[in-house]
Amino acid sequence: MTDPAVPPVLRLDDMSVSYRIRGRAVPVLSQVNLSIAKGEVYGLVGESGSGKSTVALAVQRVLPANGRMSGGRALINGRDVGALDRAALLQMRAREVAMVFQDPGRALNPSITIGRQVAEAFEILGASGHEARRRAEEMLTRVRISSPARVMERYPHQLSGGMQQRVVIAMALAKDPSLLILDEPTTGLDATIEAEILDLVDTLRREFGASILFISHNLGAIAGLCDRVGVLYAGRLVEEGPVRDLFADPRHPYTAGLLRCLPRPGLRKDLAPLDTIPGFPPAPGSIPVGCVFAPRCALADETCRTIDPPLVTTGAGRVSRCHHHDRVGDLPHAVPRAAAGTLAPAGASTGTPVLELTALSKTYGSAPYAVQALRDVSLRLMPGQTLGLVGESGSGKSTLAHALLGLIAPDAGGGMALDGAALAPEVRRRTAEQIKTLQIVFQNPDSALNRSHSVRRLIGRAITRLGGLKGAQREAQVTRLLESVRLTARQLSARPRQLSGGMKQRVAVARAFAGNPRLVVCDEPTSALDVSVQAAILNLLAELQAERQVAYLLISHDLGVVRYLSDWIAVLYLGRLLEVGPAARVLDGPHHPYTEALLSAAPSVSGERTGRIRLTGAIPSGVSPPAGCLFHTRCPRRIGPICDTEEPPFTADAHGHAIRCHLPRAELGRSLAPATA
Amino acid sequence: MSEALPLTEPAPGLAREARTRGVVGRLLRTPSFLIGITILLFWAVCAVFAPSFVPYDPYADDLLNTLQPPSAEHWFGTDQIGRDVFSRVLVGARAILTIAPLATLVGTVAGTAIGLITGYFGGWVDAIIGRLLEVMLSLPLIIVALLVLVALGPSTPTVVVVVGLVFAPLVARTVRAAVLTERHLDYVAAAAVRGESAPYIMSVEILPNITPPIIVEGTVRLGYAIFTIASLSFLGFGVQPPTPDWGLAIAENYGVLIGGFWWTVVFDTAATASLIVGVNLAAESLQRALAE
Amino acid sequence: MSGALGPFLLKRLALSLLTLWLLSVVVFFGCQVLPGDPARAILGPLADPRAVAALNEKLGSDRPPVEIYLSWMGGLITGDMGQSYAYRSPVAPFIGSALVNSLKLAATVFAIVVPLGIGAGVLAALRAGRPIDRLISVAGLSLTVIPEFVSSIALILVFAVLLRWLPLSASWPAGSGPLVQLQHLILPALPLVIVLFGYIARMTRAGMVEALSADYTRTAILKGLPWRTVLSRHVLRNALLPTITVIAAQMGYALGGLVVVESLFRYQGIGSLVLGAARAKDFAMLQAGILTVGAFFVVTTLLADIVTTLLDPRLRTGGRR
Amino acid sequence: MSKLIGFVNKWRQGASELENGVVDQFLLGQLDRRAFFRHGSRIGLSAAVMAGVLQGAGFAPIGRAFAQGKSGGTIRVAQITPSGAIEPVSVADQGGLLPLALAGDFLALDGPDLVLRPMLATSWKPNEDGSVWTFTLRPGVKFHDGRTMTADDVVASIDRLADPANGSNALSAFKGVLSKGGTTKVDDLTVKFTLDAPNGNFPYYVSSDNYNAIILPADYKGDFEKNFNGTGPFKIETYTPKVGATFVRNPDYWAGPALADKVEISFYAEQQPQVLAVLGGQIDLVQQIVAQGSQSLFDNPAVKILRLKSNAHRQIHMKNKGAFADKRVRQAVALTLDRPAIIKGLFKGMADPGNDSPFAPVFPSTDTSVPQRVKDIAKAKELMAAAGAEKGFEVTLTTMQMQELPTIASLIRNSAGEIGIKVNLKIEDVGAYYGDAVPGKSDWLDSEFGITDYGHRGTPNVFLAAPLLSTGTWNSAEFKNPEYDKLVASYIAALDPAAQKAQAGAIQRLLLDETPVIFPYFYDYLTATSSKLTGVEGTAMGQMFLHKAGFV
Repeated sequence: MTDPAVPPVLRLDDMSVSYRIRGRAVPVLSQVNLSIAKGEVYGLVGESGSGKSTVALAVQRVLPANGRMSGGRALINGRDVGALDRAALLQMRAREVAMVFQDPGRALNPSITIGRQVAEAFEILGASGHEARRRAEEMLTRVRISSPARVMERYPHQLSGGMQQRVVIAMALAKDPSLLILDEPTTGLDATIEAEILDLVDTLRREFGASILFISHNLGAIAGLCDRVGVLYAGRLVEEGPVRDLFADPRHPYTAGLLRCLPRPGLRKDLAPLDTIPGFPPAPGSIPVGCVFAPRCALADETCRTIDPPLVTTGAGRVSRCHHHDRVGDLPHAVPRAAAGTLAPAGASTGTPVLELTALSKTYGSAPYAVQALRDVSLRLMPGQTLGLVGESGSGKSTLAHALLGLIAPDAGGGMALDGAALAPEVRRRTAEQIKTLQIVFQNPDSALNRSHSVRRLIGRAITRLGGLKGAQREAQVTRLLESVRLTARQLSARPRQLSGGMKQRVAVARAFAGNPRLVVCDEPTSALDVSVQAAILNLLAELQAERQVAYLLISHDLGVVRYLSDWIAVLYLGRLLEVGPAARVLDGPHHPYTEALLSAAPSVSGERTGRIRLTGAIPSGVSPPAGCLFHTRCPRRIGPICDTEEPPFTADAHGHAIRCHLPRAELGRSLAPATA
Repeated sequence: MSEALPLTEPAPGLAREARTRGVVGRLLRTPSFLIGITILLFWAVCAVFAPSFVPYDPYADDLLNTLQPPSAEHWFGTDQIGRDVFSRVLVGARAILTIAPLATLVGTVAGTAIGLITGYFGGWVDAIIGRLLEVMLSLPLIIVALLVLVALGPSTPTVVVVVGLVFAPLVARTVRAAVLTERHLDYVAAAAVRGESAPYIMSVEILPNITPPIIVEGTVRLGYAIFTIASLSFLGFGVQPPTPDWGLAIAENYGVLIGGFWWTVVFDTAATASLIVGVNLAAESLQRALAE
Repeated sequence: MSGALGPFLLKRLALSLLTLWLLSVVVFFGCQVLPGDPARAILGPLADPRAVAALNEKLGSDRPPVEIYLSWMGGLITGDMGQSYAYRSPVAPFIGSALVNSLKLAATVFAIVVPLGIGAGVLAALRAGRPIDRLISVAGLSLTVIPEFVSSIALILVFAVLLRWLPLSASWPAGSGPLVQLQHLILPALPLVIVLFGYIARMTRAGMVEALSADYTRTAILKGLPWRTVLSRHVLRNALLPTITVIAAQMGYALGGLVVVESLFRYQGIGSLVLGAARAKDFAMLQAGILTVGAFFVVTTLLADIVTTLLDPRLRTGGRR
Repeated sequence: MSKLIGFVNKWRQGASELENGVVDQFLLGQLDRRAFFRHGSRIGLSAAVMAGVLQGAGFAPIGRAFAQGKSGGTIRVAQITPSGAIEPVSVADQGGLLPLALAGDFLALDGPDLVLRPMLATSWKPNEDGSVWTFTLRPGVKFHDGRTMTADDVVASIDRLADPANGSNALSAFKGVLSKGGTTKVDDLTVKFTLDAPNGNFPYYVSSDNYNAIILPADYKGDFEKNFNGTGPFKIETYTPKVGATFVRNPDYWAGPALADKVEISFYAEQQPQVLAVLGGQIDLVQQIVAQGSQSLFDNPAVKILRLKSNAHRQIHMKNKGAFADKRVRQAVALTLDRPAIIKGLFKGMADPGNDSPFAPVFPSTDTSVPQRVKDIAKAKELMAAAGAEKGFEVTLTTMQMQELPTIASLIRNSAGEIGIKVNLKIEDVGAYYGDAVPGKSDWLDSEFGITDYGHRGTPNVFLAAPLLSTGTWNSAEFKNPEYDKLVASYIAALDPAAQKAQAGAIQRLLLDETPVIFPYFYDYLTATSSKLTGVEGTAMGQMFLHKAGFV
């Protein structure tokens, strides 16, 4: 694949980078070696803090003021980046390397029109003003922007996130770069948009023939797009190889652990707990000797703790930085498989539902700018069961949760009932019992935990309020709760910022369970967490449910998470339920075209691009929702004018599986791989 | 950049004291803070103890030795009724360092309360109070203070309250902005879901998290309080004679300055400037240290 | 775009008027607290009570407050600011000339301080952490907090008394040309320049530092743009937005808050007019003066909002998406 | 006279004790002659005789010259901003007086020596008991608008002040003296005043002493600021309220055109910028300076100080009840003050010590044989002990933010402290101090210990009556002494100077004993001019007559 005569587009030679933090040089990258050949797509994967973005910055000499390349070299097309003079550096940036950042909204200048910003990239290359605009328009067309002339007149904030990212990509491709660096280009975008962008990148790489350095924490995205992959852990490249081989047969315990953590199809809470990686990633520079992964590694022995493992070739084009790379297949499971049997089956499916919503609606603002965030939503949830609520941003998931919790008042006419008793719209007017019964785990523990309060106080206050306990009883209960979320008394006096992300979320879970709730709303409980931590939290939620027969309303955009935890699944689109039913039936199909699209958008580590159907276009505005079927503007299976004019009926089959679509069930899509093993 | 962020956060497991020590330690390593706090401490010591160690009674007149230039006997010379300028400058710290911090306290407490209420409740509460605050802010502070003092007559408690209250809207604005940020964080929602009352959420949940901006605002306000009160004294609406006070002394003596009696004004001017600069150096360093 | 700007402006305008009205109410009834009455203030403490009563009646200042307020507001709506008790003539010319004077002074101040402050702020941000940055920051910080009377005295001594370069008084002889007027304005303007310099420089620096570290600036750099272009096209425009607001707010202060400087330089600006009116219990003058100061502040804030809106398309084109 | 108005720098240069003594001697000698002239002018010696006598003595009636100034030039005047409209009927503050004296004239001028000189009236005489006064007017006097002044104008001008409906500031001066309708025309050049009661000093009431009494046209509408239409030596050119005014020479002035082409008045909010302006050469004349704060002018050869003896003073009242009920306590407080030191320290010697009565040395009737009270702490302590107050007490001294008053308050705080009295100060805005000027609504009248400002007057009558009579309207000390009331009545009634002096002595001794009010000093009226300006004549009231002022 590589011609030795042609230098690699990017080569890192023992590159080390350190940041100076409070007078101390903290190494963030240590002796990273990699090379990307012409036309190759190289994935760099790692969890937060692994140093993967620093690679991108160092390569282009745009490290923050306190960062510097402390060793090694970075070569682009054979030239040492560090040795370039000012003019050559400008030339390199203008012609050879392009970069797409994580947050396109911030990468674009808010006060300059899109056209101007894209044209600028051409002007640098010597195009005249008119010519630059013409080529900018052309380039926007190439990144599949349908009316480029109009978009060019607009300002960044007037575009959706997906559009913004297309514009950034267009600017990057303007120079026809030999190296394109994509740093988490789809993080923060909805799954369907993410799939679109990844497809676009895949297409463009063929059209432009650029080499790509693709940086991501998303194993699925890497698997779908890259030729080769490097795994970064604590500033070190721990494993590298062709993407399929590496994911299929990891040769480093970290890679292996990471892959096992993913809630894949076929795993369910009632079958087996997810695997996890114990411990936390080390602080940069905190492990001076031995293997950086040793403290978390089940295979680690004395050698690992004392001798830094070298990069060992483990196969064709594969290297691993592990003393025991040949034993990775024997890596024990962090959570014993035996524990699977202890998981109780799903809760009761008859009796009084713990939650019943009837015709719940919520309208923000007033005409003509009214946005209907929820339309006539009716749902029920049985005790001890999980209802997964799926939808893209703007679908009304959070509005539903907030209405349920009494944080916003729904429109008159709808009803909420908890254990059969009506639930007042405002928290103040709910009974103490109802407040106790209904609690929440928020998405982001940094936001959900008061950073001024200690763990003792955070949980203790909840116990006092919800459990009514004081003094020693309270203390005892705090300790019990901490144990049940696998934390220890050592953390009692800690403030949230002294805890890792996973620990914080455990504290949040403990707080929600302080009053023995019967229903916990889990609002994207793991989306702020790294994969290895996510697994542990999902396990914890599953265990607590089994133990306490608590019901969950699980809100998530991640179908993997929903699949793992849910007994029922509801799909929301523009505030409207499009589908609701038992989890397996919704996932396996027949399902709504939208559900189908969501499922095919989710990338999988097996590397198959399950792209059977793709959505195009942005989610319509809630101010002026489409007539007829809300989904018709993006529906790949639209059958005719009926979709534009008439809202489909919402009828359930015998299993309670309802689909809001004009298509007959037989013609609706089905999953290729059944969700249940 | 997402990579750089965690690095500025202390690694998990670091004790809280370490961080507190971090702020104090950083401050103690900041030259501008050290200079500022030294000046401030110097004047604070003067304010408390100067009456017991100054060479002359700062009030004692000596009509036969007026406007004497600095000498071994009178280090800073004497003023128009023969009082010792050195003693009056040192003791002069007392008035300003009593009134200004009190006024700042009044303003900060009132402003914090208003900011918490408007920021937390929002809606019409915010609209009405916000409008009233804007009315106050649409006039220069010194004008508002002067009008009230013309109406009520100058006295120390009045000056404290008036300066405090004209500062309150500014503090309220800062606090409100901070509260608005906090209000959208989920811990507030979590407290509401727990059925906590609004006063509890404001004072126990939100307040501790907005103390850094309040502290910074308070120190900045202290600088402006000194500025404002010195100006009021200069205009005759602040500290009243015969109390030794810098602004008052400058007002009383600037007319004789041209006659060459520079010592009647220069030391008071320098004292005023040094105190304000000291407070601001300390405030700015604190702001940086807290932001780090 | 203008479609979005119109209602926004109208709403702002309505709010501003509401603010002004509230201000008039507060000021008017606040005035009632002032000790003494107008005739007593005019005739002095030793005047015969009969004379005081007669004059009060003549002035109409013995009517009930609400009645006076209503007739004053009625006049104001028809463009009549009322009669000064002390000067027994319409208030408007006094306000007019004081406002013009204040505007001249403020214009001089801002003509000096805006380029100076922004320049220094930009320089400091570009050299962040270097000695020149520290110098500008510390100088700005220290100068900002020096009360005007302190710096005024120093400036008077040096420039008007010792060197005699500049005239001592801010008031120029009647009929002076603009150059002579400017000459008289420089000295009183300087203390304000000193106060405002640090403020504007620090604000500019903060805006610059933020814009310099923004992702879009990195995008521009990585496009391969020359540094100069990155600065002028991408950084400055976004960096100066907060500075504009600060400058507008300070203009209100420069107009009405200069009691000290006006009294030192015997400048007939609006600040000394207000203070004088308060002391003389000249209610109509006081109310008109305060309302003028308030109105000016409201107008500058409004202008700043408009400018910011024009420069920041996020505001101009309404909400997201 | 020439010693009364002098170069202060000259005076200071040669200020040996001996020379000062000579000055004083000369002044004492002058007093007797002045008393004669004063009496003469009051009872209506013809102006010609008066002028002749004066000229014979080396004085010009209006304006005198050290060196005669040249004709032409602009005199730039600085003064405190008038607090309101410059309107002769209602004007009450010094700020309005200078422009009025330029544009208008009085029937008579009360000069620095308190001797009346003719102005628009050429002579005046009383009936036998002094209850009707007849004034003869100067013929051919023209208003600025060209009309000739007649008796109608004079009658209207004076009657306007006496009519309560006009809210005139002169109303209190005319109270019990002249009522509405009391002024009548005899013929075009003769006016008759029929008084409420006999008054030997009446001409002072229509002289420059009563600064509201400038003669205006009969059809005056209260709009003086429009055209400043008077008979004075200068005509208005421009007037901008709160900023200043310019006047040009009146070519038709009855005493001949003034020397200066123009007078340019600038208004200042306070003294210090005026001091700076005169030092900076931007101003030729400052209407008034106070010694404290003007030190920088005294040694400056470019500036000369005109010094007028005056009876302007401060009264420190002690309410005759509570802590100060015992007169020994009041005497003790008065004994703590070191008056010569105050005069030296605060006034650079430019003041006379007060002897705790309103009889200033400048009044001819003052009995100078009454011994001067001097500082005596030992005696003061004895008195305190005798009054049973040896332990002292605490009291609040109230005064206002005005010139040296706060400083005096500080000094009293210190000196009273020497005999164990703890004095707290309360210093207010002027308006707040006077309040509504009626008991119960005025800190001035209600405070038990206070300092009040009293301006210069032609006669001591007001000082004797309002603050000290049992029925006095400004009696802050609440001093009620029937014997005193009787003495004052006979003093005012006395037409004979010898009798006046005898009564004065009795009053002085009584007040010295009772000490309801401390009169610490009578300070000189100081005007600063450029050393190039000459011929400026002022009154201790603040009027400046610039008819003969010019540059050398």
